[in-house]
Order: sequence, then C-alpha cells, then structure tokens
Amino acid sequence: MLRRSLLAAAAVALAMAPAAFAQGDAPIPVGAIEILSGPNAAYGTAIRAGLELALEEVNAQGVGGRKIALTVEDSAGNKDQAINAARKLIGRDKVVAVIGPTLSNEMFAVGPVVNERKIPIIGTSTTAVGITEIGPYVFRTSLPESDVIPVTLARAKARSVKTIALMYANDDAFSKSGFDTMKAAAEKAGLNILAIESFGSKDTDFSAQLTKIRALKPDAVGISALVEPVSGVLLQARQLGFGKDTLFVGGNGSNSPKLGEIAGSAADGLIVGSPWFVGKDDPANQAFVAKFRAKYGRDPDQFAAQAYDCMHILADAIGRAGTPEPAKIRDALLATKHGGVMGPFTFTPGRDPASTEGVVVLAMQGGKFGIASE
Amino acid sequence: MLAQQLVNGVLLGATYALFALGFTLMFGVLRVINLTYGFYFSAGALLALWMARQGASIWLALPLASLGAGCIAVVLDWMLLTRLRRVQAPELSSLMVTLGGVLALYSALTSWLGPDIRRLPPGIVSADAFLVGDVRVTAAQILILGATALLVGALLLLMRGTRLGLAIRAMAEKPDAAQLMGIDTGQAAALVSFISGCLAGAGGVLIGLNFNAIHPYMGEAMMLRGFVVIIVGGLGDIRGALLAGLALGVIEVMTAGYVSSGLKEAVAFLILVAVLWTRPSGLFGRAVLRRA
Amino acid sequence: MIPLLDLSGLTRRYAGLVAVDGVDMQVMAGGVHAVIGPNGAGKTTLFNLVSGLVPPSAGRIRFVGQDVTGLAADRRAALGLARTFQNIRVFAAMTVLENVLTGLHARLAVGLPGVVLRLPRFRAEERRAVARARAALDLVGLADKAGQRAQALSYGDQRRLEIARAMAPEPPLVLLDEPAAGMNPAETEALATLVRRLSEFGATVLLVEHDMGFVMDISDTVTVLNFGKRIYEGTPQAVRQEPAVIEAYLGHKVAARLAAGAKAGVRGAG
Amino acid sequence: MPAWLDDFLWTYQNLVYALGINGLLALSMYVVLAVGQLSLGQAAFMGLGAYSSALMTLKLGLPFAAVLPLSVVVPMVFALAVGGPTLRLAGVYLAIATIGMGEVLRAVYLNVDLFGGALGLSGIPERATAPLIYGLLGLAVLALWLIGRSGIGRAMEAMREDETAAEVMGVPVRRYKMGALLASATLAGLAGCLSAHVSSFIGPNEYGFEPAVTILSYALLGGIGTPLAPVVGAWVLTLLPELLRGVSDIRLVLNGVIIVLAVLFLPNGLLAVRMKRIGARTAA
Repeated sequence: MLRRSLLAAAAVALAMAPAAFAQGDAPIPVGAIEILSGPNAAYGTAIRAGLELALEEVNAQGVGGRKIALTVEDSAGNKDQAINAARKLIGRDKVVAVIGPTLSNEMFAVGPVVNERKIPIIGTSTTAVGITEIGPYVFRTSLPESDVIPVTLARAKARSVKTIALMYANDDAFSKSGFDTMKAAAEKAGLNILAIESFGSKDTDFSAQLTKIRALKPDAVGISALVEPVSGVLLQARQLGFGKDTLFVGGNGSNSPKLGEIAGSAADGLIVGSPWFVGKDDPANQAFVAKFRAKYGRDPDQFAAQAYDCMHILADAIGRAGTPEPAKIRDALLATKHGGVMGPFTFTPGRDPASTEGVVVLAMQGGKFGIASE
Repeated sequence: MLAQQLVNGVLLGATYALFALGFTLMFGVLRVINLTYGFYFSAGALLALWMARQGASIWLALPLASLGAGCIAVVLDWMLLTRLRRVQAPELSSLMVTLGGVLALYSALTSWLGPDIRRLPPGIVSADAFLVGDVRVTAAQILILGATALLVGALLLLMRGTRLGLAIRAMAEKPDAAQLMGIDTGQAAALVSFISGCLAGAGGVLIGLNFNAIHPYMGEAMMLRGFVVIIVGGLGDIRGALLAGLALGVIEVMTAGYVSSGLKEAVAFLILVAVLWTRPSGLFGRAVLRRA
Repeated sequence: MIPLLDLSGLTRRYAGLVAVDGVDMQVMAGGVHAVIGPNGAGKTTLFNLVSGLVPPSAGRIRFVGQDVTGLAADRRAALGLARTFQNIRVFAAMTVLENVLTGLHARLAVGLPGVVLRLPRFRAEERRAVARARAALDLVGLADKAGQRAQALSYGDQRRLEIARAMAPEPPLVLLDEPAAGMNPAETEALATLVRRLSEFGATVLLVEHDMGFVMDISDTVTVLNFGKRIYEGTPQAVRQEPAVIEAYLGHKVAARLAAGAKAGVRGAG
Repeated sequence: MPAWLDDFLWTYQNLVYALGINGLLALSMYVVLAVGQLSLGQAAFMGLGAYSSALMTLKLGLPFAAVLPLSVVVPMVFALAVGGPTLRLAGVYLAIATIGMGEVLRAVYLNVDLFGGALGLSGIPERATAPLIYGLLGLAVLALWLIGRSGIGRAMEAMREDETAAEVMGVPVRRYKMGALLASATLAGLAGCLSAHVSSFIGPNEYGFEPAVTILSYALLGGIGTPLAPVVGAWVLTLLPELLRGVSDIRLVLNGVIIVLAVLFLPNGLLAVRMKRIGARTAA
C-alpha cells in the first residue's frame, strides 16, 4: 500500500516536471533556497520573512508591468537537499534568479550548479571567504566578514585594547571563516593574540576555554560563532568572573537580537560590526522596521534586513534588464546602485558588496543593540 | 586555575552523569537503543519553561516537568515499542523505530515552537556565583551537583533495597526468567520508561537552567556523550554512569584547558574506543560471558 | 593407540569460580562416552572448552593427535569435531536442508572467485553437498521434512535436525550436549536408538546427559565430574556401584544410608 | 534530445546521482548486517573515501580513472587496522564503537589543515557520471547476489541467526566478519569518492553520526533478505524528502512517521524475501 502510493506520488511529481514556461505578463519566476526545517531553521525563516515583505512591495508596483513569483524551497541545512532544490527551481520552475542558500557550506555546493546553468544566484547571508569566486553568476549582498571585522577591531583599538583572545566554533564553515578573518585582522591591527580556543557549535559548556582565557587577562575576547553558542559563552563568562573590563567583540553571528533575548544583561558591552541595525534612523529603515513589525509582530534581524534589500536589488535589476533573461539580469545586477535599508549599495566587479560605508559598530546594552560609543 | 578547571570538569561531568542516569537504566533494562530518550530531556526542559512563564517557581516546575516527561516516555514507549517487544523483534527494529520516532517528534516540536533557544526567566535561580577561594560556583551548578547526588542515591536505594528494584534487576539480567518468576514484563517496562523519562526530564530542566539554553534539539545534542557515558560506565550500571560521567567531564575540561580545545570532543570518543577495545563490556561493567 | 580426544589438566576459571578444574580425560575412537555429574559440575563448560567456544585457563586439548588448544571453534569443526547444543540452536528461518548444508560449510572448498564467477566446480560441489545433507537427514529420519522451515519443526525434530547438521560432514567425534533434555520416554527411547546408529555410522559420540537411564543404556564409558573435577571413570556398571559417585549425586547422608541398605542403583537420579 | 527532456534530466541529475550513491551506501551497510554485525562505520568509510579521493584530485592532480580505484585504499586500510579489536565486540557495543571512530575522524577533519577544517574541500571537479555510478551499483548488486545465493550466503545467514552455532558448524566467522567489513569499506569508499566528484564540495559534518544512522535506515527499511532490498530502502528514503517538498513545514515529521509505520508493520523491510538458493525452497 505504502509502496504503491509512493510510486504514484513519484509519477505525479515527475509528470508535472516539464511545465511550460508561459511568456507575456505571467509572473517572473524567482527562487530562493533557505533552511526552513531542522535545527537551523531560525535563519531561513527570518530570511523568508524579509524576502516576502520586500516581494509585497515589489509586486504592488510591478516589474516592467509584471509581478514576481517567488518560490522558497527548503534545504533543511542539508547539502544534497539544497542542490536538489536548486535544480528543481531552475529545471522545473524555470526561475530566472536564485536567492540563497542560507549557509556558506550550502553555497559551496549549490553555487557551482547554478553558475553552470548561467543563472544569477545571490547569497544574502553567506559571509565566508571565497563565495563569489565560485563563478561569474554568484553574487552576495551580505558584506563578507573581511569587510566588517576590521571596522569592529578598529573601534576596539580606539578603546585601548592591546591584547585579545579569540574563540570560535570550529565545526561550521561560517564561524571558521569568520575566525580566520578575525585572526588576520587582529594581526594586521597589531593586536597581541594571547590565546585561540575553539568549541563545537552545539556545545553548551565553555568553562574550560573561558577559565584558561581569564587566567591570561586579555583586554578583549573576540568570538566568531552563531548566536546560540555566543550567548552561551557570554553567560558563562560572567559566571566565571569576566567583568566589564574585558571587551567582548563579536563576529557577524553575534549580530542578532536573539543575543539579548538569550544572554540578557550578560551580553552587555559586547560590540559587533554590522551592515545594518534595527534602530538605524534613516527613513527607509524606519519604514522597513515598522512594516516588518506590523506583518510579523516582531523585530527584524539582520538576516531579514539583508534579504529584504536583496529582493529589492534583484527586482530592480530585473526591471533594468528589461527582460527576464538570466544573462541580462546578471549584467544589470553588476550595475546596481541601490539605496536600501543597509545603506547605499553597489557590487564590486567581483560581485561582492562594494561599500562598507553602511557598517556601524553596535554595542549591547540592556539586552538590545545600540550604536556603540566611540 | 587548576582548582577552577577541576571544578569545571566535575560540574560538566555531573551534567553528563545526570543525563545518562535514565539512559543507562532504560538501555540496560529494556535492552533497546532508545533514541527517543533525548526527546524526554528536551520535553522536560520545555515543560518547565512553560510553567515558569506561567509564574511557577523552580521547586514546582522541576518535579512537575519531570513527571510530565515520565508520562510522555510511557506513552511513547507504548506506542513505539510494545508491539516490537511482544513479537520479540530484533534490537535493530527498535533502533529504527525510535529513530523514525525522534525524527518526527523533534520536527513536530520545532515546527510548533520554533527552533529558537530560550532560557528560563532570569532570577528563577540566582545567577550570582559564590566565591570559594578562587573558585566560582553558581547556584544552578550546586543544584545540579545536589540533584545528581540525590538521584544517584535514590536510584541505588530503589534498585537494591526494594522488591521493585529486584524485579527490574531480574529483567535486566534475564528477561525470560523474570517472566517465569511472575514479573509482568509489560508493566515493568512501562515503569522503567516512566522512571527514565522522569530522570531525563529533571536532567533537562537542570541542565537547561545551568547552560541557559532550552530548545527542542537540546536532547539530541547530548545523545552522543550519553552513549559514551553509559557504555564506559556499563549498561544499566548507575554507579558506573556517575563515575564515567564525572571522569568524562574532567578529562574533557582538562584536555581543553591544558592541551587543546580542538581535541575536547575527540577525546570522549577516543576514550570510548579505547575502553571498548580493552574492556568490551565497559570500564565498570561486569564481563559478559559468551553464551554457548 | 592414540586417543581421539585427549584432555590434560584442562582448567577454566571464571571470576571466583573454577568451572573445570584440571581435568584429564581420554576419549577412545568408537563407541559412546558419557560425561555425567550433578548440576554445576562443569559439564557444559567442558564441552565449550573442547569445541573451542571458551578458551581454557590452563591445560591442553589434543584431537586426533593434534594440539588444538589455540584453534578457533570453526577450525576445530573443520578438523571433524562436531557438536549439538543443550538449548536447541537451529537456524530457525532457514529450511531443514539449508541447516544441514551449513554443517557442511567447512567441507565446501570453493572460495569467493568460484562463487562470483559461477565456476562449474562450485555447482558440482553444491550438488555433492546436497546429496550428503540428504543422507544425514535420512539417518535421523527427517528426509521428508527437508523443505520445511526449521522453526516449524517439533521440539524432538529440531533435536534430530541438530544431530543431522552435526553428522553431515561425517565427523570422527560428535559432542551431544544433553540430547534427551525435554523429551518424553518414547522420544528418549528413539533417541537412544539413533545415538547407537551414529556410532555404527562411524562417529565416536561424547555426550553430556542428565537422564541416567539413557546414559546407562547406551554408554560404553562414563566419566563423572563433580565441582569441575573428574572423580571417577569406568563402565556404566562400575559407576553405579561407586560410592564417590553416589555421594556426589545424593550427598553424604543419603549415600551412607544407601551403602548401609540394599545395593540399589541410582537409576533416574539427577 | 528535446529541450524539456534535457531540462528534466538536469533538474533531477543530483537526485539521480544521489539514488545511485545512496544505493552503494545501503549495500555497504547490507554486507555487514548480512553477517549479523551492527557496524555503523559506513559514514566514516565514506568520509575517508571522499576526503582521500578529493585530495588526490585537488592536490595531486591525478586523473579520475586512477582516483576512483585508489579511493578504496584508505578506507580498507582503516578497516584492516581497526577491524581486529573492533570485531570482537557484539551488538550495540560494536555499533557505538564504530560511531565513536566516525566522530574521532570528524575531529581530525576539523583540526587538520590539510582537510580544510569546517570549510571542507571545495572546487572538486564533477567527474562521476550516472552510467559509472549505476554501473558500479549494478556490479555490486550482482556480485552480492551471487554470493548470497551460494554456500557463502548460506553461511552468512547462519551467522546472522546464531553466530556461535555457525562457528561450531565450521563457518569461519572471524574471516567472514573481516571480509564483510572490508567489503563495506570498499563500497562506502567508492560512494564517498563518487559523491565528492558530483557535488564539488565536501565538509566534515557529512560523515558523522546522523549520516551513519541514515545509512543504517536505508538497509533496515528495505530489508536485508536480498541485496536489492537495501537499495530499494535507500531509494525510498532518498526520494521521500523530495516527494514531500510540497508540505515543507511538516515533511520531516512525515518522514519520521513513515519510518515508524514501516518498521512496525513491515518488520522485515519493504522487500521481505529470502534469497533463492539451493535447498532454500520451502515446502508447506
């Protein structure tokens, strides 16, 4: 019985495959691949929220008289499922561009496949080194860590930090890449690195590493990891007696309102460089935050903001291309000049964000991010 | 620093032991690799979180959540495993059925509650650290140590001092003989599930409190270490689980503190493999004779 | 004459317990040799030592003049040392014929290449094996049940199947571990006939048994174990008269009373 | 070839590859289960095959024709090295020891620069093709089928039912266990090499606990009566998440429920048939 129904389902799925691509004023198909299920679903759902909010605005105006139809596929954080999703979006849904996937790991697997098919793919949250080197159709709107971290460390130096200890999650590509960047930036900034400690991204106990670091009395502790372990590190650091005299410096993973929700006052004082923050007071951002709150009943995070901008950037490029042809869209993307919630945006010839102008240094205070003092 | 690291190690070890108590009981007596165990751990923590948000104190939330997790364990054991036990299916089937079970359960819980990490309301237990000499310990950590000691004591008492414990032990040693002795194995299985579930639930609350991280997958993250502890300690061996848990915690912390934090995780599994190679039934387990 | 099986100083210790304690014993070719003793005397451990399932703590085992002490069980089986088990251990999901063919495994000299390349030699071997297996089934009277699943057989038939499986490779020595356990008197009678036929078939039988009547009926030699030690060996008649044996079975007081009273046998004790 | 067919094949190309590769992995599980060994080192062997072959391609620039056969070397050497002490273990002890080895290897990949740490190895050229993958799968099924039908297959089934009794009947259990482990390492190593050379990127988390359990579930769902059964199990479990794409929110829930129901109501797997071999035909 089970077998028969599975076979039937397979037959239906396969029969639907060669769906014809209607021209004219049919919606322009765009795909996204995000983590919507499994342990890392928080990131993907935030991104989807940002994308869908932007999509509403785009479709209210139309792109050259047409609407955009967005299909969001789940990768569950799994490499194979991410590739399957990309192939399904391109081969069956005939999308003209792909947004995502969520993690740098997934992009390393998906990017070559999409690039091979000459379809533009834009990462909104992939900050690792080497993403856009995958191929000429791979873009990202997220600032790589190598652009953000030097700004953060410069602020730390301005606060007379001379020695630093580094901590990172050694089992995910995002954190490891962020750490590599942080280490290089610290060396370049002339900081004395006292210790390098790693942990697993699912770990909950960091006491051994923190005790060791505390004995070395560094001026600052740099952490590259996703927000969950960063929260754990900060909470435990306070229990182990780290005071306000130690400056905690976060990587991109720390840049999430969840840090305050989980770690509370233990996170106070942490600084992090960010292409965006919720309290930025330019009108575009204020409008975005207000709309996001109205639609979802919560604050957006940077993943939602980056996704929101990315959708607009893509719609703008499709509009300027004049036709939903992937190659034209790619050329149009390269010529992007966008003023989004993250600030003025253009691509480098290497398809990375060109400007770090929008980078602000944030500091945690009372469980919320605000602009850091000098 | 050494003193603090030793304390760190003992505290971490206590969380491992606390997690493993119910696991080793379930594994040792019911003879199945029940992968749903981690789910009871998560369920206990989430139940306590919900109660705490309704304003319950930790002293109310802890036992209630623990009992709740116990009940969930009984229901799931009944749904997933009674049928297999009745037809005496091979142990692989139970592994597989609980594998499917946890996949469904965790995913359902995540799509219902979201994958976010939550913490118990701050102040439910004081987060301040006590200073003993140079060594810092928090109230939550003392609670974990105390609870682990208490639970180990209570379990040993139960297993050694009561008729019920005798029945459970008989089941662990020789299920067929236990049946002949007039022990209702179905009832005993339900009871063992209940006790294990309660232990898992209590562990989830306390460990969630200590690490300030409660989320649907928290039990899943503990499972691998749990395996190491119960295998090294010997299946079904309460004292073994305690000792192995503490030893593992101390060794991990010392490795991270004095060798390299990159090796912290590997060392647990190196110990596991080394122990199995040299003492195939666990460091503290009795030698299992080959049945001929 | 070299004994078929020669145990010298064979010892097996478990934590705090000596299950087999310095046993010297010879099994001569031909006939039926029984090992008896009260519960816990070490009979099954002795069998496990001989068949290679348990390594000895001390002592040596020689089989057909060859030292097999360090050999694994499957190597000993290949040399012609077969056995059955006290608690029946047939391969339940396999057919009766397949069970017996498994007993012939060591006799099938075809390796992996022969199997994968389907060499003609491999098929010829299989055909010969089937013929031998059927002969073994004939011997125990199960020929008509060759195609049934082993689990579908009655208890007595499963015991016969175990014997057929052990006998198929025509081993010089077969160890029967309590073959009459759980059988009714009629089945036991039939079994006694079968065991005698095995020995006519050319195998030497070494058996452990509780049913004293059965042992006395069919054995040529009886070895008595108590607390892991060999306490006596002789003909069934001699064993019956031996005070040490009676004492081992019945305890000191009963033995004394028996000795004082009529010289009754210990038939059925155990 | 019409454009829609081309698109169709392109769309499902990765799925087609994955079905073949997961089929090989299911067989690598089957060979150990077939001798009654719950050894869960398949993901670890796969990782060794994937990393060693990717390094041979990326760092040494060896042609794929050389890399593919060489990819089984490291897994086999590892199996030989750990096999002795490990195969003495039984049941869950063996399962957990092999899982432990996988985790140790994962730590090695994470901490040794050669393996790229968490970033893994990327830019692996796509060299494996569907005919190659399915050719290997077909060969493996055929070889295992012939073995399963022979006296060796009978001895393997006997080991699965009662290892001690089989040993006493003269079945060389230690040799067969080691042989099964080596065959398992070979098949998983090949699968690792092929998967690395179709997906351009490999990372350390693809060979840990979860993949190990997934591979086990292939064989258990399909059954182990014949070598085809685990392959069917792999195909069902690989297709399931794709077929359930439409219900993305609860697809993992459904996936789990389907596994539970399958085990409870089809205890011997989807294909619960025994091998047809001499003497195996049952009479009523």
